[in-house]
Amino acid sequence: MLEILLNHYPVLIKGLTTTLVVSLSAIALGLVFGMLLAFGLTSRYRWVRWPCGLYRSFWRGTPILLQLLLVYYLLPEIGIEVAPITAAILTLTLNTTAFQSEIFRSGIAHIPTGQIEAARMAGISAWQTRRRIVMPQVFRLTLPPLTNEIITILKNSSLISVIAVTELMRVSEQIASRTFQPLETYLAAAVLYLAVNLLLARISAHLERRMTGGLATE
Amino acid sequence: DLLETIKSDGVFTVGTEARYAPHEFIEDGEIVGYSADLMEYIMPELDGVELIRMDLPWQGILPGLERERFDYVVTSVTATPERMQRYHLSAPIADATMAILKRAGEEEIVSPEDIGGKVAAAQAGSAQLEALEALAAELEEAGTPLADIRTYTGVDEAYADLGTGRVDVVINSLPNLLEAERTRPDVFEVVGTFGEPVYFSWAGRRDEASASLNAFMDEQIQRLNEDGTLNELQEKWFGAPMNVPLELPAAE
Amino acid sequence: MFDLALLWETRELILQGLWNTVWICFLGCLVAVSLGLVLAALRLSSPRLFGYPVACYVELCRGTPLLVLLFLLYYGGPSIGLLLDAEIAGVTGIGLYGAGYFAEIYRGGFKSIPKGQLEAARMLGISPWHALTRIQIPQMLRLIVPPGTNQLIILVKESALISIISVDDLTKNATTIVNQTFNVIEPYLAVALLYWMIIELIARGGYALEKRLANRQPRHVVRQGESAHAHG
Amino acid sequence: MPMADAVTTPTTTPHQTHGEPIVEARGIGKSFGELEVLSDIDFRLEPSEVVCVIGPSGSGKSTLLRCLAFLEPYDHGSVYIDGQLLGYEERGGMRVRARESRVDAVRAPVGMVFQHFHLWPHRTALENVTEALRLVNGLSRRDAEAEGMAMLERVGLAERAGHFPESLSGGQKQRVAIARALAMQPRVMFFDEPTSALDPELVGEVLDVMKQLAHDGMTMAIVTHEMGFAAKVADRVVFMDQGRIIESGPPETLFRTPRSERLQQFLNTWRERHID
Amino acid sequence: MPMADAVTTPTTTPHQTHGEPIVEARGIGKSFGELEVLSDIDFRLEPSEVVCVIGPSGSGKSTLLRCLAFLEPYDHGSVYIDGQLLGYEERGGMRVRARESRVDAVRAPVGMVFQHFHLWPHRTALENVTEALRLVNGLSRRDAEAEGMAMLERVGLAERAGHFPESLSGGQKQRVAIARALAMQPRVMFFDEPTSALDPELVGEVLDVMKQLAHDGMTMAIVTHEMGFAAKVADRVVFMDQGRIIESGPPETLFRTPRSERLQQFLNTWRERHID
Ligand SMILES: Nc1ncnc2c1ncn2[C@@H]1O[C@H](COP(=O)(O)OP(=O)(O)OP(=O)(O)O)[C@@H](O)[C@H]1O
Ligand SMILES: Nc1ncnc2c1ncn2[C@@H]1O[C@H](COP(=O)(O)OP(=O)(O)OP(=O)(O)O)[C@@H](O)[C@H]1O
Ligand SMILES: [Mg+2]
Ligand SMILES: [Mg+2]
Repeated sequence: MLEILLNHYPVLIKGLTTTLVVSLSAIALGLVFGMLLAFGLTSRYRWVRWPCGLYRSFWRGTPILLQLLLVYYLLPEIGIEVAPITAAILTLTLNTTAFQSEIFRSGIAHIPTGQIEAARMAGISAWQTRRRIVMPQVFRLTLPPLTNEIITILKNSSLISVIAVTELMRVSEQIASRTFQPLETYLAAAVLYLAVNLLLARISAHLERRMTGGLATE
Repeated sequence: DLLETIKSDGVFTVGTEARYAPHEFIEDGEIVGYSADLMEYIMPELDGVELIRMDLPWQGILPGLERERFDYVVTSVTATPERMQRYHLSAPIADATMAILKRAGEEEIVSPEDIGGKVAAAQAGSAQLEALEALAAELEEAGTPLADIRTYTGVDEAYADLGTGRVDVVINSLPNLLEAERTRPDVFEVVGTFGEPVYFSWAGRRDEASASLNAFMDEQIQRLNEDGTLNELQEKWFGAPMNVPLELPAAE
Repeated sequence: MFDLALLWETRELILQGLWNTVWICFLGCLVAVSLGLVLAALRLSSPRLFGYPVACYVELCRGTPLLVLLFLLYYGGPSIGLLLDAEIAGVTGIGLYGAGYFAEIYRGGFKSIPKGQLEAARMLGISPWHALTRIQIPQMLRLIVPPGTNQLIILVKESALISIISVDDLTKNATTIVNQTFNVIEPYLAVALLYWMIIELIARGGYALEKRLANRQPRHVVRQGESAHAHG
Repeated sequence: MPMADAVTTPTTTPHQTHGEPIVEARGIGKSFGELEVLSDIDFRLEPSEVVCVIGPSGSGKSTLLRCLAFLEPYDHGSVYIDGQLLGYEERGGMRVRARESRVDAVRAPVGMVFQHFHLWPHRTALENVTEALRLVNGLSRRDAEAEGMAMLERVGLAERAGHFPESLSGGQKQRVAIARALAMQPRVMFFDEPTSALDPELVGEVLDVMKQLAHDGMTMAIVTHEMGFAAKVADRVVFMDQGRIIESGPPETLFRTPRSERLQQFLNTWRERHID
Repeated sequence: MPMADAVTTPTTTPHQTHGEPIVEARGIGKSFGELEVLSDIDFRLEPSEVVCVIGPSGSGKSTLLRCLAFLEPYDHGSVYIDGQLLGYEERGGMRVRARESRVDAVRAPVGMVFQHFHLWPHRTALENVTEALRLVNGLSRRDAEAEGMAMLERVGLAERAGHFPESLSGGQKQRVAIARALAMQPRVMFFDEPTSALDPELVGEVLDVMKQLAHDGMTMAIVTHEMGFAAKVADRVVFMDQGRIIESGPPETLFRTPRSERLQQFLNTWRERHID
């Protein structure tokens, strides 16, 4: 395994970079859209809730592989040309938005209504209440499952090779078929994934600890 | 007309699954191997056209070709009648005759007939699997049936399970098995070939626009076959020249 | 262009794959859900004794792709004398992997319950076990059912990777059909629909459970006094 | 205490009622499922009037205030704030629920202090006070913080400005909540038992602030158990029981000569406790 | 009210102290980070003794009770319940944190009513009361419910037995919390401002229950602002300020002739409010 790492580190690093660029972009965009979708899902109006539910069902329910093929091959049919890497980011964003919205929704249900009433009585608009009172608390309340999702996206990015984006997993496959040592190669890839995910988990744990100042439940 | 478009645009995009040493694989980030060298002999004929090779897994190759994300598939495809129906397979580029791989030092298996009672493996849905199933039927008639046939999504995993001992032999085309033996002689050993000769081809779309490109590629491969270039490259990559006909045997 | 006849011809392969996916996922998820709870409870009950090992386990599970875990379990296992059947390796892999995620989800749930409620329980002599099963879990269900459903769905989708270790699941059988016929759209689309069905079923189950919990314990659980302390 | 500048209606004379009510409820009713919590309540609050609402636990005092602020939609009747219907709109002869922004606009003059503070746990004491100043009044951070510190000082919590609610004791929390409401300088204020979680020393302080507010002409509706305070400050006391207004009148009349038996009983229990 | 059967130590005479304390704290201290909340507190509670703890907001009253129950681990000193060290164990000359089950066993005789009820929101009022009866005392559902209903009846909430906490008003919630604590028939009871969220009518009722408990010999430590109650029921009143016990003694002495200036001031503000 060490041998694989030493012999092939330039390509492995290059694949890792692609993995990071694609998944981190998708995660960042997903945070914003996921929160919006969560508010859509908890809207008072049926005509807002319903399409949001349909969106969630589709993007949560179908395999990423298929979603990638759809975005990459069907968008050009309606006249939108997308580069493979753009299609990859777009697909992962659309996908994680659905998952993140569910996480946020559970957090929103957990904020005591009294706090929202206090905001409304102070004249703070519904939208600002969401942004300033609800969202920050939801964010810290749902940090553990959110971290789960972020890490999942990072790992799911291993599927984007199907639309010709050469990321870490694809690089390892290439090495494996060259060296006829799949076990060792995948182990090397695992070490890299693990390193990145540990870093993310660290950041999340740090945030969590910092944010317990004023955490609702303690 | 696709060939014209390629010439006027100056780019020829091909899809490759670069996981099949020594045909096509990645070394230091570049796609190299037998097919890469072949393309080097072909490209001068398309004066000034740039070659773009995309590497993507098999699930992405076929939709990519059909949806015109690239013009041609430069990846070794075992020619079977079903595949010929759906795509235009090029003139043969290499011998794909089936062979058997065993663990190095395994004494009991010395010829294809000895695999009765053993567990055999091949890639799911592959031409090799079909050949294996045919062989299994013969063995059964001879009274020495196989213990089991295991299938894998990728052939690399089949090699890995040969290592763990869960399977006893792996069926694949000879060039690929020879490469496995050469890379890890302490683990793998080639037993021998069986069955009818089979060949590797490349593939293009079966539509009208692609006809000219398909014809051009067939022409080029036949030219290189006749002038001995193929044999030279086979010597370089497979260790020995092969006997490859100018055209695929017609499908019944 | 859509070739329905092809799907009909290959129905046996698809149905066999469906069955394998379903039962392996079911057992795998069962292991994940229960092992995750045990891990989270251990960590909670004695942070000093179990906190670090459990945290390490969680990070390992979350940090490595399932593909690699399955690979190590199935192809790497024999080198330490662990020769698992492919299906068993699949269940074990999904279970061990999912447990890491579920442990984290449960932890988020535990943290959401106002400490005062547990103190009230302790003062009445209610044991930690009973506080867990009777006070914490019923309340945290509401918070964890949505992310838990998410996680089950992710596990089902990621279970496609067991095809790598030669299990004849939906994905692998679809690949087989693709390789045989060179037809990509029909098999994958059919399989995608089947996955969607399984997942929609899980999601519906999740919503139904959520609704039942919401009836039992309405939206502003902590409307007045509770919130005064817990959140005010 | 520099109260005058915190009040926006300095024109009216205290303790003197006028024709046009700021808050008016006509025949409102409210049920939770089967349970009828308010039935057929009429309620007027005129400029500079101070009304105290008293009554036993569960009689619907909190629910009344919440309906007057449309935190809880009422089922029947109408609530008007400054003559404008709150929470509903007449459209083509039909009554429909108004948009949130419309509700906000109509109840803008109303401030509220809750029975259970409802501080925002992720904001410090100071931030709790400045949040609305910045978001709604558009003050700069500096100006909002200056204003906020002044409010915290008034409730004696300046030195705890940077603390999060969770590390404040009960009494401290309620004082922050009051500062938060006062910061928006509302024209009418609703208080739902604002002092019930405060310890005696500080109750006095807070009631002083409220007395000063009343004196400066602030219109107020106060649910309270502080009878002494009610007697001294209220223009009118309303006694509720089982979702109805049983009696209403100036505190002297109500406390000296209660007409209903229920109120007599209520006052007796209270006196027993406080005079012996 | 049938209180006698709810008390497990019927032997002792009320208002008379004995040699062996049930609860004893020696020199305990507690800090939250930088903030020293308790310093060097000595505290004794003898059988049948009723001690009321008074003091301004933030003086550490709640924290003291929480340390005495080991809900908050104290930093220095020792707390003994029935002579047994609470929360720590001596092992080889070293002091180590005791196991949870050991802590539970030592504090088994202690019951507690919290300032903020802490009802379990997913359980009905009745279930809140019966939960511990069933889980800890192993009563059958029927027996537990009979007992639970009796307790609810005592706090006047029998007809709300099936309601969830969120649909109870503040006062109702606190009464359920008290019923829940009483149900376990503890030998010592700690109350942290048990009545501060109750309305006057019901405060009286609850205080009556507590008086009866005291009369029957229940040992109690009560943080309260109900001075009248303290004067009548307490054997001893403890005045705290800034984490220290400033004065302690029989209520007559303490209230009539306070020695420290701080206590004089505290009592003055209180009188001002309640006598005018
Ligand atoms: N959200 C709700 N759902 C169901 N019932 C409710 C709800 N809120 C209040 N109630 C019930 O309505 C009645 C009136 O409650 P309300 O809180 O208005 O009383 P209150 O007079 O303010 O009492 P307190 O003095 O104890 O605060 C009570 O019986 C209460 O249980
Ligand atoms: N968990 C905590 N972390 C930090 N500081 C705390 C914590 N709990 C209490 N404090 C601080 O300790 C001090 C004493 O608090 P405590 O709750 O014991 O006071 P109290 O006498 O009960 O006040 P009140 O009468 O208002 O309830 C206060 O200054 C409070 O802010
Ligand atoms: Mg109320
Ligand atoms: Mg306190």
